[in-house]
Amino acid sequence: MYYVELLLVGLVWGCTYAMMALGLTLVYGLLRILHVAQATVFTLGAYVGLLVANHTGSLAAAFVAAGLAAGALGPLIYRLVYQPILDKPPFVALVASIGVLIAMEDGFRLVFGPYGLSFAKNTWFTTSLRFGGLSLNLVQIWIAIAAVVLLLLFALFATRTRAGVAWRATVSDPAIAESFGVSVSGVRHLSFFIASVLAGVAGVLVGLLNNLVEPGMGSVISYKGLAIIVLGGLGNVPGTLLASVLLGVVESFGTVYLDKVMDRDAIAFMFLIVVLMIRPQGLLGKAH
Amino acid sequence: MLEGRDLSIAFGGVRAVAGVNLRVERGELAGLIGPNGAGKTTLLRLLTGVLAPDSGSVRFEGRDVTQMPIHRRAQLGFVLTHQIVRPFRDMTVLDNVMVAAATQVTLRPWRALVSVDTRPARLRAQALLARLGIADAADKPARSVPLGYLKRMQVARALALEPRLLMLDEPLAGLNYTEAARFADLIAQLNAEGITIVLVEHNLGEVTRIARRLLVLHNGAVLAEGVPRDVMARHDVRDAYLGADQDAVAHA
Amino acid sequence: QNIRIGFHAPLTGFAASDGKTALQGAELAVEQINAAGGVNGRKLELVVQDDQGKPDQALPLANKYIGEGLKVVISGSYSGPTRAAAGVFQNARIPYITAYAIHPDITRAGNFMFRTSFMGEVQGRAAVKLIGDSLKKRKVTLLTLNNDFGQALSAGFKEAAGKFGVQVTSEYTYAMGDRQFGSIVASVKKDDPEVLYISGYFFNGGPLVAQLRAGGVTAPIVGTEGFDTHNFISIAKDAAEGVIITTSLDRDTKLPEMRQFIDDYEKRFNVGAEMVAASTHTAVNVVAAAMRKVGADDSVKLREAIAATKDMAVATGRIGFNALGEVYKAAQIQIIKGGKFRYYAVIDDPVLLAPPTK
Amino acid sequence: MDYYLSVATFAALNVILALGLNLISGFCGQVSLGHAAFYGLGAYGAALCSVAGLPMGLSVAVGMMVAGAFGILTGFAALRVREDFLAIVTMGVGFLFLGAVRKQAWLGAEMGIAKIPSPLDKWGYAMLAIGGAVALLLLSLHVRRSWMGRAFGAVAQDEDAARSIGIDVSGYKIAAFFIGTAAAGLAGGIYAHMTQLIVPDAFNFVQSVTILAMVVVGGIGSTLGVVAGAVLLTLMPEMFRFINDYKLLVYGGLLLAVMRFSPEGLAGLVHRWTGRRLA
Amino acid sequence: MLELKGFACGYGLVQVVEELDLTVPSGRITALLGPNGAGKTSTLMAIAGHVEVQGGQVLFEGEDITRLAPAERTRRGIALAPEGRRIFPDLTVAENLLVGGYTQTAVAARETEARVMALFPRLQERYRQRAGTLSGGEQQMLALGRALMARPKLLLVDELSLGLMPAMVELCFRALVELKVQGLAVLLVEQNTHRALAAADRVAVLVSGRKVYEATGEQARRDPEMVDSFLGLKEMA
Ligand SMILES: Nc1ncnc2c1ncn2[C@@H]1O[C@H](COP(=O)(O)OP(=O)(O)OP(=O)(O)O)[C@@H](O)[C@H]1O
Ligand SMILES: Nc1ncnc2c1ncn2[C@@H]1O[C@H](COP(=O)(O)OP(=O)(O)OP(=O)(O)O)[C@@H](O)[C@H]1O
Ligand SMILES: [Mg+2]
Ligand SMILES: [Mg+2]
Repeated sequence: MYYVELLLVGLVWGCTYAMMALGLTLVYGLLRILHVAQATVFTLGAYVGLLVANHTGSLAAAFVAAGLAAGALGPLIYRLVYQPILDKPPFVALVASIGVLIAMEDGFRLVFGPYGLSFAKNTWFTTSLRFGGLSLNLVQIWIAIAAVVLLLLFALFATRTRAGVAWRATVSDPAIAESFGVSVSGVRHLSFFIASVLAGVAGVLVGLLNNLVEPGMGSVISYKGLAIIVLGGLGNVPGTLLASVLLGVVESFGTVYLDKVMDRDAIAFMFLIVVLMIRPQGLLGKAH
Repeated sequence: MLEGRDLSIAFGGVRAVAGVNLRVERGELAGLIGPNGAGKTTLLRLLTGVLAPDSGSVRFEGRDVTQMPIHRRAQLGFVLTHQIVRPFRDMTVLDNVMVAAATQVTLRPWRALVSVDTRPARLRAQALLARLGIADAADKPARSVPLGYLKRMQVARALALEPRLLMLDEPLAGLNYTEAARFADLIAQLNAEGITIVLVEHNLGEVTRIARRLLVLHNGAVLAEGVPRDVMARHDVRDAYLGADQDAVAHA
Repeated sequence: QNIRIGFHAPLTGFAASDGKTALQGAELAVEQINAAGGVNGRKLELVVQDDQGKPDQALPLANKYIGEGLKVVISGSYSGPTRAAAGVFQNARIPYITAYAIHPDITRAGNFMFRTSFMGEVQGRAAVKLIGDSLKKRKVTLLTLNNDFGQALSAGFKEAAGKFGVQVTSEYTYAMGDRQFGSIVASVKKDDPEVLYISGYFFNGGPLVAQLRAGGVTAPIVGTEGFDTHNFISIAKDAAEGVIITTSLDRDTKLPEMRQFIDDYEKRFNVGAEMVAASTHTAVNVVAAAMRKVGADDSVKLREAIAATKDMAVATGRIGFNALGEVYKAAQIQIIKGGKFRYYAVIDDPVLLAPPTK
Repeated sequence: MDYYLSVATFAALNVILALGLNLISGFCGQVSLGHAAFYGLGAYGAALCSVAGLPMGLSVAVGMMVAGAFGILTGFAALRVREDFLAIVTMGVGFLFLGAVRKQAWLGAEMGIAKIPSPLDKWGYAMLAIGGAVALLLLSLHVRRSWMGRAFGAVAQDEDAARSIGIDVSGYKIAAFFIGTAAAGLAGGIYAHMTQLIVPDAFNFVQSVTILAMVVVGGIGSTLGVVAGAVLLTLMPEMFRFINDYKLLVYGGLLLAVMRFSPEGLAGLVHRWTGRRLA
Repeated sequence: MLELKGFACGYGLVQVVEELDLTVPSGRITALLGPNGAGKTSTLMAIAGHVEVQGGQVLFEGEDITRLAPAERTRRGIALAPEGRRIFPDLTVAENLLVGGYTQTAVAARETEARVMALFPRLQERYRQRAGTLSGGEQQMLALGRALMARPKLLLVDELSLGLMPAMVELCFRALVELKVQGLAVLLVEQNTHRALAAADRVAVLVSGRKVYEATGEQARRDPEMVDSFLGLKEMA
């Protein structure tokens, strides 16, 4: 039973990773940018969700507002930060992205204070469902559902729709795709929008799960997100999903069994390194 | 000089090279031809070590080099040019060739660290550029030089390694026919100077003109082998390679 | 001319929340002292620097204070920066008072070092007595925050456990940045202890307590001064009810100095008083009292006066320093009831709570 | 005076760190997001030896070797993975180092190692650090001129092509990692003795990023640019002390602005204004 | 159909083609020849909107399209089979064609696809295969097919025969001729001078970014040596 519970904990946590990592994969696939600043989008979503929830008392409103705010911030970052430096070597965008992260985290602290805020009422968190000896609260269940549904929708979008095929064409050769009438700028904005909405929604969910929204809440999950997209095989969507869930489970068991040896982040990254040494192209990546 | 025994490799389901045996004798100029997708590039990559074969072995001058890393083979004088030109884009054309001309110095990182003298390498590189007729582009960054120049620069880079066996993958592609003829002459001349050469080409006119021996690859296996005239006369070769339009091609 | 007192705290970075609270406590003390006429007719002035909670930031900053000719410095920061700065101030023979950093090495850097809060180990011992004597529980699981604060508390706890018949049946650790404790909750459920002892701060302790309760763990929870902030309650909400902590601040106190601090702080900043603020408030008052005796211009005399502090009534109770510069005071035990910290007990055991003297 | 000395010492240490990283990332093209781990390895290696009674010189040398040895291991990783994969693997090396040290009692865990013997005074450390920085500066300038630098350039631009012209790509990558990380180890050894106290958190991801930022702001690949970047980014937070509350905001904003408006860093600016390329 | 007037293009400070006047009529194959680095690819890419036009005008069906976005040019009827093919390797053949017909309605796209399949039956056989695993010749067919999917009035083809075996070269040239007969304007860049001359209705020669020769296909075919001399090869050889 204990193991089942650890497994379950890992799966749920993996789903949170997945929502963050999918967005990072989208952005990476399209622009080859390690979008660390996604963390600020996540945090903004959490703050907006919390403020709206505490103000209106409605979680639905909170999610919508968070999605919109995050969905506005992501494309904005693309426009102001990445677009002008797309033709530069990749670390330029990476450092710029880290700059955004540092500045915005401090911005959040200045605006919302250093203490972090919590939800006035968090019924989802306090409502637990019990199955046998296992218990999950509503937030965890929603996280799992949201992750699975959103990822399925995305998979359908990418393979079954015209826009999805256009998106993948843009990933592989933007100039030529553009030449055939695909609006590359549109695809990029859309990708940032989707990625950011996912991050924003994930932000609110994690905020609910911790009942705490703080300025730096996005950074670690965003670093792990980068590890996940690499682990999955950069730009590979099913790989990202698999890697997220695996990492969640590895962390869940690792924090118990490797407690004396290394901490949670180290466990995650050790797993990453070991896998990459065996499969340098990532779990589902293609060798080149 | 070079011998591939029973070389095979598959990508997923595709058996790109299937049980190829081949020998290249010292001093010869062998042409390797075959339809698109026959496995020529892959075979070259197996021979030079860019890819590791699923099975089979490669011997160079009697030594088994199947497991030897590429740079070691290059240092032995066993050199490949890429089908797609790969210059060091941010270096000048001269620097591109100089790096190759200095392999004796750069062999060991620690030795490279204490060597600053660039004169010998520069002189050799300049001579090679002149020989290939691209000395005028010596100081231009490789990124801004047209393809024809890059192709020649690539050969200059290969020559700088003082190769004894040179493998050229479609060196004539993208050159117009007079240029191609000149280039083919150069290749023949290098061969006459003692460099063993394996040439992959679709430009049949030029290959049959300069090569002493032809190997035809088809579906990953050797279909025919011999003197160009005999090989090109075979029906199976013409069917595989020239398709239905034999006449049209005969004129090309 | 004003008397300048150095004060550094993590105003940005991961520890900014405690840094801000610490600064407010010190500012309140300075305002109160100045309103009452200052010290020997001169006003106090804080020279504030941000150390970001990082040791390497503390070094240049300490040297800067020395360069500016300050005669006394207060640390409103964690152990890392405080330890790094301690050696520098000792060498420069400048009294250095740490308000709430718990690492033992700080006072051991020399005779110019003082601490106005409990060392980690001492507080850990107080928790053992609370569990063994008051709660009468035996089997305890430790949930230790993996930083110097958590490790020091757990070390003190384990060291004293035997004396009170308390048995540590299991221990799990977590990192500063962790907010998700699913595997710890599962493990605690499996171990089924009689009581939990949790070190940590409100930002990880709050989610941890909430998740434990949501996961169905009902054992009593004992926490530390790291939980001593209203933020802890607003995060953990109902799950916070019944949590008992060891701290330096008693909300139901009869001691006028402590009472007044609690009321004034709330009035001034519109939030409930906290232990961190009480500690910096205390440090400023200790310095001011010493200056009243020997003036503010001679750091060696100042050190002597501070070292001589005895049974002084301040925001954190009645305090005095031992030969090492460690504080002696009673441990306040608070319980959360109806969303507020309330009096639960006081542990005033000079032997158990005696700080080391070397 | 003391204040300026300690700032100068930190600036020199940062120059050593940044030039080491520049060797790996700028010269040899292997992006590393975990440089602080090697700084930490040097510091811990030196601290352990020093506490065990070895003289400082020897301790620092051991620290360098420890860092260099792990650098070689990371170099082997760089043979398996490239580019963005490598960036994330090195980031992982940083987290792994930190997460492992945090839990090792014999390394002081979270408490770190204290009471490290400190045989020099402030001037001594300043001179030592500046001496190290100058040495590394000269080494960098030399490497650039030497055939090693040219081979690095070839590896950085296209490793497959480099291999096919006989360059031992693996050897050069490992050499770059070794020199760069040993330099970080040197900085770590000096740091440990100077502060007499090291804790794991001083070598975290943010520190790695800060070092990378120095390299990039200075102009990746340009030795003089990187020196300027390291000095600038050390002094800046000090100069911004007066705006305490907005320091990180300004710092992040500056990184962003440099990348946005002069992606080639300071060296790029110099090039644009004077038409001359910095060494 | 297409008209270049005083056209110049280049990359930032470097101008690689200048003062080029050229007309590409429909129902004809116009061959643009020249030695390596003459600026042929640059010209084609500039017409398609990927390289900066630095002077003069590009007129298409009488309208100035000099500043239009690439996608808009495609919508107006210009399609490109670029140098190096640049098919989308991770997409299947079907998906590559889908992107080719992105500006068309679904019905029109299906119709065009049928015609492309009739032209290149090989693509039908490889319909669900990842394009990156096609052989060189198949990729070239796909590149042409993808361009045709846009139902262009003007087709820009760069280096049709590069890397193709002779049988394949023949097949691709046949296809071009068939298309022109259907009324398409074709602008062809080709290194294989003989092959290009054989198929071209008009010939222009570019050397170092300047037009040095222009003639009808007839004239040029009558005197290939002449063309060679303009290509700057005669005296070198
Ligand atoms: N990495 C790979 N993954 C999958 N298939 C591959 C890979 N490399 C080559 N192939 C396949 O192997 C076959 C042989 O390819 P190769 O490049 O050797 O042909 P070639 O004879 O050089 O053709 P061309 O004349 O067109 O250059 C082709 O069908 C190709 O699609
Ligand atoms: N991206 C670029 N940046 C700068 N210069 C370029 C760029 N691309 C091409 N050039 C330069 O423009 C000139 C014309 O190149 P272009 O590719 O148009 O020639 P081409 O006639 O197609 O030659 P080839 O027959 O080799 O394909 C060349 O001198 C080339 O160096
Ligand atoms: Mg090939
Ligand atoms: Mg071209």
